[in-house]
Amino acid sequence: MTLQPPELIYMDGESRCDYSWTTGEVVGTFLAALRDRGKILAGVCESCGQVAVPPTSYCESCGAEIAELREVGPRGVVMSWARVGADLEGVPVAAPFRYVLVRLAGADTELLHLAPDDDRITIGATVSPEFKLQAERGGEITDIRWFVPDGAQGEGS
Amino acid sequence: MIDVGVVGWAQTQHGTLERETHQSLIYMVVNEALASCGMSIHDIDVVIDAGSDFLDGRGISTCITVDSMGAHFKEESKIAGDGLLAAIYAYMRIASGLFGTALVVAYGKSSESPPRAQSVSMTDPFYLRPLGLDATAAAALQARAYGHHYGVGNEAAARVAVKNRAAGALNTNAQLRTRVTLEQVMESPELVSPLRELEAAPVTDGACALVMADADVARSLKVRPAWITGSGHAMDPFSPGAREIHKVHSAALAASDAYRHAGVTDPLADLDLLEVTEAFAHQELMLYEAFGLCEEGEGEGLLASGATSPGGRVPVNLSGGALCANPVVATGLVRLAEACARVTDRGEGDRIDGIKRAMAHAAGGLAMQTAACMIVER
Amino acid sequence: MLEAVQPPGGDIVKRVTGTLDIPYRFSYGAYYDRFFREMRDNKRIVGLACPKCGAVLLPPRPYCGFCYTPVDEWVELSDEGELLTWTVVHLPFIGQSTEPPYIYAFIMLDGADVQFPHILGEVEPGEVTPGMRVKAVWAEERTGTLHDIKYFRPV
Amino acid sequence: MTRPVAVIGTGQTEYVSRRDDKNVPEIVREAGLRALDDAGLKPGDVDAVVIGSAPEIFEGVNYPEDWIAPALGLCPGPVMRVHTGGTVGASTGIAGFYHVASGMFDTVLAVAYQKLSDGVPQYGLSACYDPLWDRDFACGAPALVGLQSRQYLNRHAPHVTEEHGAMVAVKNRRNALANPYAQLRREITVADVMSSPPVAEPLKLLDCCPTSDGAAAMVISEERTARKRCPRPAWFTGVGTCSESPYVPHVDMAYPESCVRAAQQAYQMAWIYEPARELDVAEVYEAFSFQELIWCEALGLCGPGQGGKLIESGRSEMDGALPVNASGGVLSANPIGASAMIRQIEAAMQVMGKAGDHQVDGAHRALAHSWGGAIQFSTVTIFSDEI
Repeated sequence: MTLQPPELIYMDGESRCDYSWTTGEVVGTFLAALRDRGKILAGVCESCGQVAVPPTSYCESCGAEIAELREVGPRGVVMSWARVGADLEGVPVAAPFRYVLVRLAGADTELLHLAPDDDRITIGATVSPEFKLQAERGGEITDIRWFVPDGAQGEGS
Repeated sequence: MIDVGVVGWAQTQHGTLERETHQSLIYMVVNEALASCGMSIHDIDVVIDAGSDFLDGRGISTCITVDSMGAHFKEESKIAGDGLLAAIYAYMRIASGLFGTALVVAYGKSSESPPRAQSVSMTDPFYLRPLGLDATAAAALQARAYGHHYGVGNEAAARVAVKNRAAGALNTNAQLRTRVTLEQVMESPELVSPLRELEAAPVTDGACALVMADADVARSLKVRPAWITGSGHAMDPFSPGAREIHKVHSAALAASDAYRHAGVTDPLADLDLLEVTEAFAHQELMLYEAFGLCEEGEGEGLLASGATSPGGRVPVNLSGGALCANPVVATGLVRLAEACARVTDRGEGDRIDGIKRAMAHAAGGLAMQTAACMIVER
Repeated sequence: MLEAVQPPGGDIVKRVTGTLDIPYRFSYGAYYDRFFREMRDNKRIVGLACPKCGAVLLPPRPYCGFCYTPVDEWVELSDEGELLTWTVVHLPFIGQSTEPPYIYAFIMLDGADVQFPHILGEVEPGEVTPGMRVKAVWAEERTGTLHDIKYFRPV
Repeated sequence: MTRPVAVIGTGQTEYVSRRDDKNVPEIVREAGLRALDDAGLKPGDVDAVVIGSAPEIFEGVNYPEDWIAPALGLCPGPVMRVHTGGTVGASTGIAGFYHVASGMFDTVLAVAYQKLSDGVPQYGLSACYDPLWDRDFACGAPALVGLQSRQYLNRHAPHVTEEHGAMVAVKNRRNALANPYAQLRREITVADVMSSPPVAEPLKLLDCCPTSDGAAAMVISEERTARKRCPRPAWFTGVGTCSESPYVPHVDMAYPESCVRAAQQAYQMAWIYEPARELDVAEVYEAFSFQELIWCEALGLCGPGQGGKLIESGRSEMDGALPVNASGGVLSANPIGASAMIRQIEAAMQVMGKAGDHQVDGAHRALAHSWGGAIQFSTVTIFSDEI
């Protein structure tokens, strides 16, 4: 007896797992403020004073605790952007769109988020968050739909 | 510290290796590395390996690969990260005086799963994952911030790709072995702007293995060792927005530790070769600056001067770098193997005189959050 | 520490949920290819004989895990063997191909030196004894996986 | 011989089935800061961080160290992650030892963690099996250890019985009553164990460890810092690890050779000739009850096949000659990636005299053991109160 074709090249497999990640007080408060009040909170380091958004309960720069959560923005300045031309799985908006790093007013770090593919999104441009409608919010970073250039609010871009 | 030499090394042919399993790749490369220094697996005291569970599609990937590394009934430990970190750990093991020899193994088969899914899995669950951020987009944000901050145009990165692809064309292990022109790079399809297809590393399967030995063993062999004189590794904050993303602090810190150990004070003068992990072309320019080869923002000028080209003061990526083969997990260890081959004149390619001291670099994380460096000398 | 900013009324978000889903295509490689094609096409289990230590090895690898010698001498094994150890699995889990309870077993096939993992059928848990002889029951439809054997039954 | 290295501070979180007030980086930070505080240090005082966790699929974050390590306050700084499966916590401590023993770093923070409640633990464990080989039939850890336990019982019947496993569970759960960090702190009886529902026979529910959230940390330093910072450091005097392949002839799960060899190596380094007599306390990685007996045999704490007699004799009880798992062991808490470091920490705490209500009097020399993978990775660490 001999071996028949077809040869065995690949076995298909999958790694698929559901998660329920504990957020902790700081992340949980930040997400709740997005959901309930449409506000963006930053963490203030008790030691070096860095105002970080999005906040973690520890200062990523010096390792100290976060002393308070403080509202920042909502407006901010684009510090970098990248344009995505084709739809990507797991991204909540359709292509084309942009990723942006936004330095919100009063913050020392940048929030990474989404923006429309609008040529007004350039480094140094002022942008504002466009929140989802209250009923659509789930306490997630995507409760901010994206950041839009100043003057573009309500254009439905 | 005890003197430690890299005495043997090997890498596989890199590419899409659909008929190779993790085990067959590892077995092949370990045997070649042992043969390159005339040693047998029985001469090895400890095995330090690097692998990625997510890349392998299995938890605790070493469960079914320890035998392929010859680690049955041996001391063995695994680093979850680039193989260059495994090399640093192996260096520690020998430097402790408790081991005479070590085998370092790193492998990855990126072709078995979607690379984008792999990189999205590196994001945190709260802030980045819901936005679908991947490694390419993170690098694109970094490239734009870097270009803007220092007024560096897109062409500079493209010129890195041209240089490295030309070098890779001479590297028989490389995956991409064709030269590209500046026009081809600039006109290649946009991935995530400003990055273009020819500015990004390919999807690569491959493996690399190294043999290290203490001075007594190293001197007893019939081959010239590459002596390890310095190492360093470092991690930056995770949040891309909490770093100065136009700089690479992690690489600067890792290199400064390695320089201090090796007595390097003026890297441009003291180093003869750099092998760096540039998964995206612009990152090589950023690394010139982080490594102190030039001032901040001067990477473009350094490249244009030819200093980092073959024949320049400090050639960077004579192998073609990650842009010509990027076997994730093994990429940084491949840089070390390339550096060792050059400082000892034991490589296969054209001999280049005067390379006595070289540094290898590995990058990890989104937008080069982590770095590892090792300096080897003749 | 954070009272000042607790959102009025709303509770904090305690958890974020998500799914991580990565598809894979695992390379069989030349050795698993040969092994599983023998199962699929010929209902035959093959192992590899180490030229140095003489062990007959499973699963198929290009080397002997014990003495690190290259191996490429294929030998036919019996589809019958001896039960080494077993466990009755009652725990359900994701990706399970058989509904619990079932008997998971290590079997030493005649001619092999390394255990073969599979499940037992046509036997009740209480009837299983150490060293029991078992034989493969082959599946009608075979595709080149361990499921080409349905289960092992007592001889 | 290498330069002396010691544990000078330890920190643990409480182990619970679901830690719902902190995320993964935060529990790691909690343990790390406790260890630093125990050593009288601040985050910036250490030179490097070593971090350990088992399969990334447990928390669903790839390269989790990139996300987590910044919470330890040494950023930017040197961070390395070790991943060796069940042994990883101990491998992390051992990597910390080599960071210092090499002379490359003087003071290192080693941290290991797992937050199993974020994901699906048995899925993560089943994903360890070879997809081309045995993944479809395997069932997490219980099936594999079910095979091991059956093999052990068959080998030594009638001298080792299912009741002996139950006695281990009873002992360790009783010991856990005195450990404030343990997750399961309720006494059980042999009858409770024997009548608990089957999981992977012969394993019954109460023969099995729980799944836990938690983190553990140790500060490891060279001699000068140790003497300055710590009145009674726990010196690493023996370190041994050994890996083996499950796919070679003569694999013996009932007497795993990787464990025998790791122990021999550690004993040799620590100048221990008669472990059963020379050791004062042992922490072994018994994720399932029968394993404590199997490991005690392989570690030479009793003779082969003598596991049943050992647990019957009371020798391994708190008031016995060689208490085993005074902390309550893995049966009382199992944050997988941390569990092997918890064994090291508990052993170190015994020789430091800091084990509180479960302190073993006169503990000068302690052993910590762990296993991982498909019962194929073993580590043994010996701590002593003098070099």
